[in-house]
Amino acid sequence: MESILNFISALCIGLGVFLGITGAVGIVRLPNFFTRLHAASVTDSGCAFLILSGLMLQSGFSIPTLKLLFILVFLLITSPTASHALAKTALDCGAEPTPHPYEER
Amino acid sequence: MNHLPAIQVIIPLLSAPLCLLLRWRTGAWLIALLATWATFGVSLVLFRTVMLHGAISYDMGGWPAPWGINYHIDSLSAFLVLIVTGIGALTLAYAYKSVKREIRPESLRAFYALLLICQAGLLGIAVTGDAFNMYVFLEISSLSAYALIGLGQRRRALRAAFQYLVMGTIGATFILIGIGLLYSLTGTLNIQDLAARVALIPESAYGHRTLITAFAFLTVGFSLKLALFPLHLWLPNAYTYAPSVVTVFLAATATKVAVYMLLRFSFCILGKRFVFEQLTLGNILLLPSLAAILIGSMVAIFQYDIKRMLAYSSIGQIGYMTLGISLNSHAGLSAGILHMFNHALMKGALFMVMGAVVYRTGSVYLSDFRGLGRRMPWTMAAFVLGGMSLIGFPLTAGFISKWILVEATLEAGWWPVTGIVLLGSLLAVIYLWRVIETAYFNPRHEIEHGTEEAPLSLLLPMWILVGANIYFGIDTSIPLDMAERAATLLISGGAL
Amino acid sequence: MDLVIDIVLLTFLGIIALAINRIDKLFCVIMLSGLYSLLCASLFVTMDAVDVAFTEAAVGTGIATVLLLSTIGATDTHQRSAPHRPLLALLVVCTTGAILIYGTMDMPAFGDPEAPVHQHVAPRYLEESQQEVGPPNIVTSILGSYRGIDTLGEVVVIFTAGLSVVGLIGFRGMQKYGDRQRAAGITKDDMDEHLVLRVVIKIFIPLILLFALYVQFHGDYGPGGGFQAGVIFASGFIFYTLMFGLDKGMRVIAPRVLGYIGSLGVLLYGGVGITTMLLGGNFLDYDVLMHDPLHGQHLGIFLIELGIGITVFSIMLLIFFAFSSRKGLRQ
Amino acid sequence: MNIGAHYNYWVAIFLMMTGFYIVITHGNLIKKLIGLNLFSTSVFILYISLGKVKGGSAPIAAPGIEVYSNPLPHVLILTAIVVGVATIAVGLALVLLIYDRYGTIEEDEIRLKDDSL
Repeated sequence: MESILNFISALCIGLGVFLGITGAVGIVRLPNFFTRLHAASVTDSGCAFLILSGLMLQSGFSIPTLKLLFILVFLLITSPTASHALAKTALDCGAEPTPHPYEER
Repeated sequence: MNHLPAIQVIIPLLSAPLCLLLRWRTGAWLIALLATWATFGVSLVLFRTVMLHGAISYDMGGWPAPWGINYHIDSLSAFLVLIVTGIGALTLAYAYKSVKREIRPESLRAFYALLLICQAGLLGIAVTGDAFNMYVFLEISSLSAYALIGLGQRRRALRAAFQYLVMGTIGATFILIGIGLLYSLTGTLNIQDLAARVALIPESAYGHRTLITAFAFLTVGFSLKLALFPLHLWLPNAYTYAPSVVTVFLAATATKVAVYMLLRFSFCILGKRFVFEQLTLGNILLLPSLAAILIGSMVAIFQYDIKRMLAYSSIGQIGYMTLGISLNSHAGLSAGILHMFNHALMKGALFMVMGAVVYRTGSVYLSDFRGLGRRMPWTMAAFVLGGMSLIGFPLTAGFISKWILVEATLEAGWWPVTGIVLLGSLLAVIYLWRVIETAYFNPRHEIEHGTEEAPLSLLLPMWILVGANIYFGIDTSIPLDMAERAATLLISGGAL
Repeated sequence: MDLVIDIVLLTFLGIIALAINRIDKLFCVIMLSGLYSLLCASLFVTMDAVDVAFTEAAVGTGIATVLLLSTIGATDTHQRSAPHRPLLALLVVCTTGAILIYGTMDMPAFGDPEAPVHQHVAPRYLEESQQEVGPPNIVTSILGSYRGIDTLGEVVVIFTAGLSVVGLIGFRGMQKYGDRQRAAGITKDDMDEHLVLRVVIKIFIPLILLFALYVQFHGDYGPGGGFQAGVIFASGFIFYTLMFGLDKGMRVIAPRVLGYIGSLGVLLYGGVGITTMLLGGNFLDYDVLMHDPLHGQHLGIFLIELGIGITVFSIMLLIFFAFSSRKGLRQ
Repeated sequence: MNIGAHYNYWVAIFLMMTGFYIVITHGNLIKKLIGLNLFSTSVFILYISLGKVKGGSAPIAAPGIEVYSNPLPHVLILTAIVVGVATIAVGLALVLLIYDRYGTIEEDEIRLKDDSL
């Protein structure tokens, strides 16, 4: 039981870290604002979710788990909201999402 | 009344929020006035107690010294507290009309509150016995000083305040680093405890290099705060563009408090032997001091804004104080400490004159002084007497400290230094003479200002200070005795 | 493991510091400086300074960034000048750095339990504070009781900052803000369209305020205390103001009222000290507040933490109001 | 004298000096303030490093914990952080007013405008 839990939690954390790194690479590599935002926001939410779940599995039924849960809920709501606000503001300021971003370059 | 050391700081500190609670603007001034006079009264009692019974110690929060913070008032602190509260009380009495003219009405309450906080900060530095607490109070006084300078009318005041903020914060951070290094060596922050533990660190042993570095950072930090010559850049602008009342208060107190911190750290913590014999602080301070005396006074000659002229003269006068310290003798130290007191008296009086002239004519360019000798006779007479004290004319306070300083340099056998001290006085004659000549012997300004004598509320505090200049030039016993006691205390490492 | 985290964080800090030096878009610089504070906070956690980390995160990343952003919003977003005399400055800086490194040579090794710092004063705090003062969070005991006057100084510093900002910028700009908006034909704020944001913020504001209260009253037992709580409480109102506009924000709490509340906080702190003096103890000696010294200490720390919280909250919010009312003053 | 024992201090010193360099060289007032912030924040790292005890835990008393880090530097730095943010706030207020009266926040341009009067 213990080892299964450990395995799942390691898997979660590993996946989360992978997502985080992917997001970072995406921010650097992708061509324009909206694609970058996409890379950042999607991976960010997933990364936070997976890492926090992994940590919760590690800490068992205790106060820290509850706190982690709070953080998770908080992040799951705020992170997409922030991305939404960013995208909307960018749109309002005149940045156009183009269908073929690579051709702009 | 064994709570006096705490009350000393608490009165101005807690009167400041009271100023803000009132909606009545004159009330803010009244509160500030009452608070400063109350602290002045307290400081007189403290001064007497210290004179009669020796140093007072007060444990904040009832915790014994190295664990809690204690307030420690010895003869040096008591002397400084007396200077700060005395000048503060007179400044507030002087402030009402001048401030009403120079500060926007909606900022009045904040102005008085800031002035009180600044005073509280300076008092806190003087009485605290804890190195870090000193840093906190230093920041309280500096922060309020930045804002007070920024409240000046002209836009250059903002620039001056910002410049002061940047340089002051760098200085304070240096001091913070120095305190941190001392703490890392000793594990304590209490000044007396620090002294005892620093003394245990032998030369060329574990910790010695850190100690030297701490000393270097503290010295640079304090020099920035006291505007020692190459680090003085913030001072002329700050004093010139600040509101008159602020200039009076800061010029007469803030740099003195910085000198006090330098004295306290180099004598009472690091110890005279370490600082002077191994690190030769005397030689390190000597050159900047002499340069300050010469260059400060010379630059003053070429200023047309008289407030700026006096600011440069302040840089020169600070040079006298640090020169006294660098002589590393009892006489030199007494001269330096006495000059702190005398300089507060004379610069306070002179800047009050500036405030009165600004009150009547709106600015203090040299050309504004034409014919003022006749139109504002009392104000200009105060200027002449204050100026005589600044030059070091016999029968004025300035004479006494210069005389002792000259004696001390002769005692040390430094003839060229004596020459420079006298040359500094000569330069002071020149720059002050320009103003006096314009005021008394130049024809009236073509455009008649309709200027008349300054109101009594400005004249009275001004003349009290001028009177003090003359009184302490004739009867020197009290300040001289105090300065000598303080010097003895410092040389013995603050153990008395 | 600690070592690896430490080195990674320090490397990041170095990179960010260099980047701040290089970049001339002020917005980026501000974001980086916020990030710098956040990383510092993480570093503080690895070095066991949880209270400091909390404060640094709330202040450096939160308040300082908000203030900096509202300043560039009202001024200029680009640095236009090249560095002055970089070589001379480099010389000064290198000399200073070299002296400091020379100074560290004789310092005890990092983490050495035998260092003098851990020998002299600190052991009493660690061993006795439970019996003498009470709270399990030793930082709170020292802050509130052993070094209470330092903390009074800290509150006064914040109060001074508020006074300075109000004295310099003044309330005038704030009261005219609404008129200016109407004159410019802006009847609704730009933020009106951000429906999603509004909904989310509305859900979160009560939670933020609740969290602030938790931090305030739980400071004895865990990291936190009046200062952090005040900042978080203020940030709840700052959120509201950012979302619904300055006018509405100031209708919730008027700047003048904030000034009064801030003063009252300082007076509460000082009042506790004066009460202890009247009851026969030294200034801020809470032992005399109640019959049992421990209870007295508890009450004293509770009250002064409340004073800190109140002052910090109101002054932070006041400074924020003053800054954001400058926006668009010149247009 | 080994490197591992002091690297924390040295990195802190490097950061301090970077901040110091930014304050001295940059003419933009906001950048100057950020540099100042960097400078003081790095001093905080130095202080907190002093308080760390190897194997210690946060100074919150709990059963079963033997070694605590030194809480005193934490208290000092709490105060210093507050001082730092207060300084930044006052500095920024001055910057806002300078922009109001001069129309710029670059030191050179401000000096030019003052000298041209």
